[in-house]
Amino acid sequence: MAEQLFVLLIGLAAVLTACGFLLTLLRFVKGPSSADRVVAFDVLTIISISGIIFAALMADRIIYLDVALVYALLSFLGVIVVARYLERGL
Amino acid sequence: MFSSLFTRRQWVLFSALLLFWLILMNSLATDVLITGVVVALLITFTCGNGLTFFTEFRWSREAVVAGFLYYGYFFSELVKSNIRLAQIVISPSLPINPGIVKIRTELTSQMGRLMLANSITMTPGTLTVELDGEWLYVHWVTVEHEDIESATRHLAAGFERYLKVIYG
Amino acid sequence: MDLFIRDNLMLAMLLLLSLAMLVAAFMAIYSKRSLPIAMLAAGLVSLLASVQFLLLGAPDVAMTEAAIGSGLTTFLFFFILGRVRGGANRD
Amino acid sequence: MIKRFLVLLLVLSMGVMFSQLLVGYSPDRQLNATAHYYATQTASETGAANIVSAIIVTYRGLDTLGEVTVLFLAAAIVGMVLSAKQGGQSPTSASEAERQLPPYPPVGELLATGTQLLVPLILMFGAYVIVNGHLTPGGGFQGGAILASGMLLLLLSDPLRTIGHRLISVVESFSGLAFVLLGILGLLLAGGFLDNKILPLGTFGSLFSAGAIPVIYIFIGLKVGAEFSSMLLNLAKTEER
Amino acid sequence: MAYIALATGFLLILIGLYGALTHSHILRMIVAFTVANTGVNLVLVGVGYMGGRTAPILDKAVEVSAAAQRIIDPLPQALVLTAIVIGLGVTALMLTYAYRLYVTRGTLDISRYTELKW
Amino acid sequence: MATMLDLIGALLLVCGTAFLFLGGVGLVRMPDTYNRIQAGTKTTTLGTLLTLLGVAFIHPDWSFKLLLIAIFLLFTNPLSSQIMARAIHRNGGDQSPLTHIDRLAEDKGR
Repeated sequence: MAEQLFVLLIGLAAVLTACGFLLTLLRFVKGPSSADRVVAFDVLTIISISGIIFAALMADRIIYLDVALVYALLSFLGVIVVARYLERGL
Repeated sequence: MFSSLFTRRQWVLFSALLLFWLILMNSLATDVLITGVVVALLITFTCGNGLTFFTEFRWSREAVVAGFLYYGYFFSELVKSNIRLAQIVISPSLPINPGIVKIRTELTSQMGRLMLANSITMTPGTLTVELDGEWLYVHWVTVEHEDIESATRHLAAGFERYLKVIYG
Repeated sequence: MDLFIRDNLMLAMLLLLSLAMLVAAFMAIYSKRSLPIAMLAAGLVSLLASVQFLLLGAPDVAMTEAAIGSGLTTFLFFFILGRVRGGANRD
Repeated sequence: MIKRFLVLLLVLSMGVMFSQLLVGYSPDRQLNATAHYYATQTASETGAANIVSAIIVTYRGLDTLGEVTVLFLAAAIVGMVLSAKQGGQSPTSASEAERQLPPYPPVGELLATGTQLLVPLILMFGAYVIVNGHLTPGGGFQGGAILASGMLLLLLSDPLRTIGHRLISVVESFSGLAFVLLGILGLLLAGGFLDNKILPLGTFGSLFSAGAIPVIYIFIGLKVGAEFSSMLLNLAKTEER
Repeated sequence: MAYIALATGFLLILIGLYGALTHSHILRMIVAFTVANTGVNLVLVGVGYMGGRTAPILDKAVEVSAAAQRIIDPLPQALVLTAIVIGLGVTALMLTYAYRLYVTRGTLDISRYTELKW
Repeated sequence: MATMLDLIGALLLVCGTAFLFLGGVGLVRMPDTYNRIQAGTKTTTLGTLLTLLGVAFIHPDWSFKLLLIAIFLLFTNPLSSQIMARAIHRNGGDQSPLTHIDRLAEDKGR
């Protein structure tokens, strides 16, 4: 019983993440200005961190978390690069 | 005794890096410690003006207490305002009233100012756009106060109260 | 966790990522869009590919792709674009 | 347009080829002989927990040397091409327009403080990734890229800063030399080029283990990081030509 | 799962190839090349994948004795790892040449490079 | 077998991913870029933090690495949002017609 509830909750979480991912992707495709796309890019990387955590949870290996660390520490660089480009500082 | 080798700031950087290393490795074995000390020394030499969370920390009892209180306040604000933003997003009429307001800060330390800007940004509904001298320009989804004084009181005072004690 | 459910979850994640990657790749190629958007979309392809590598059981490759694809490649592209922008199509 | 049609034809034929490959592909159930050897023997032979690292550093070490050479050549050519004097050409309209570029907009206090805060952490994390190459995912290449990312952040926060270009080239040549020397040392003292048994294997799974793999990886990481950094710096210097 | 990865990789290669061959702007060609590069890497990793197995790193979750039954073929991963790093070097080189061309010719559109036409 | 801790962790996961979903909704619904940054990046930050907390409940021995990821997120994420917002403002990005006050533009004389 508890086991089934657990699996159900995990599945619900995965579905919610997927919906958020798809909505953000919609904004990335549609976004009228390039700034909107950069914001969507940022959100996609953050959601990807959750995806990596899910992958680690499913594979049951702690070593996958190192990749999430790289994401958390470095993914903002891309956004800063584009921001500096937009304000003509590159 | 070693104070001639490094300045106090660099010692703090060194200890913070070592702490970070130990948490990362999640172990206290001898080889881990040796490697951590060597690497942290190298990095302290190469970027000596590095800043850490503890660099401008005032090591008094009030500061430590205020640090904990600050985090408690920060997370409660985070959750509360996230829920408020979620309500705004879900409601069909989208009741927003955006604008950029100007608030004043009295903090002078680098870390304190960064933390203030980050805290204001992390509490949804507000977003620091520019930090210029003593003025912060904040984008606010639902503008409630337009003049500087009351906006400062409403947005920054809660965080600033603690940060002034912690960092000055 | 149940092996069957686990495999299906991973499969669904992989499919979603593939879809997003293909969309981003089309955006990177489609020439009516402006150049910065194409570059951003190429960066998105490599970022999502990194998650996919992880799902395919290659954390080393995923880490390389994440470290290189997120910052360095984007920087190179936008840097050259910023230099080039100065001349011909300066707006 | 005839060109576009030809390209479409080429892409379509390649697509047919790929689909044939895809239909004919059946995933293996068992590891093939080489992979089986790596899976069973790596732990006892090299002492490395990360088999990919063991392959890169020892089993296929010569390939890695070649790769580092390719990277070095790429960095050197980037530097050469960018620094070449453009004598003989008439100044084009583009370069004239570039002279009138406005100065950089101010970086702002937030990014400057954030850089001071994050660069030591990024460098430390890069060191962690390099040093743990034989235990967890990571190693010299990833760590080098992370170190270069730290450099990139410095560059972004202060575009006109002159970061120790000399130091970087010294680190680059020194680590390249040390890498080759370690390889030759393996040839002399142990089984072959880049053999890791010149140092004791240690207990499996601890930080000081797997013989020379961490040492070699440290040099690879420094070299890759220095090469990427010199590429970035060479590119960034083109502003004040 | 391997099929999805392979199909995605092949499609990325085709998209990238098409873009690189049809565009006349050099930076767009380089972008398309990067996409194709990612596709190749994805195909290589996908070929190495085996269902129900895990990453080739031995720790508490995968004991040494059970390694042959539990891990994925590590060789393609090692290849792809180096290929990605080389890819960045190649991209940097191409971009440098593009910049150089822009400085000397004043344009990045290859249809305006008239010296080689006849 | 799933214990009580596992169930609490899974519940936290659902809460966190619900915030991720709301972030996506906000990103799509908000009228201009500033509001999209507001809705997008920060709701998702709380969502990711809750997800990390949930995983820490399921696997208590992972908690140190998860803590580090959370700390990095808390520092890097607002930084990128702020710099992005400033870049949009300097670039003269479009503002929703609902925006009725802009002190920064007044002070910069634009």
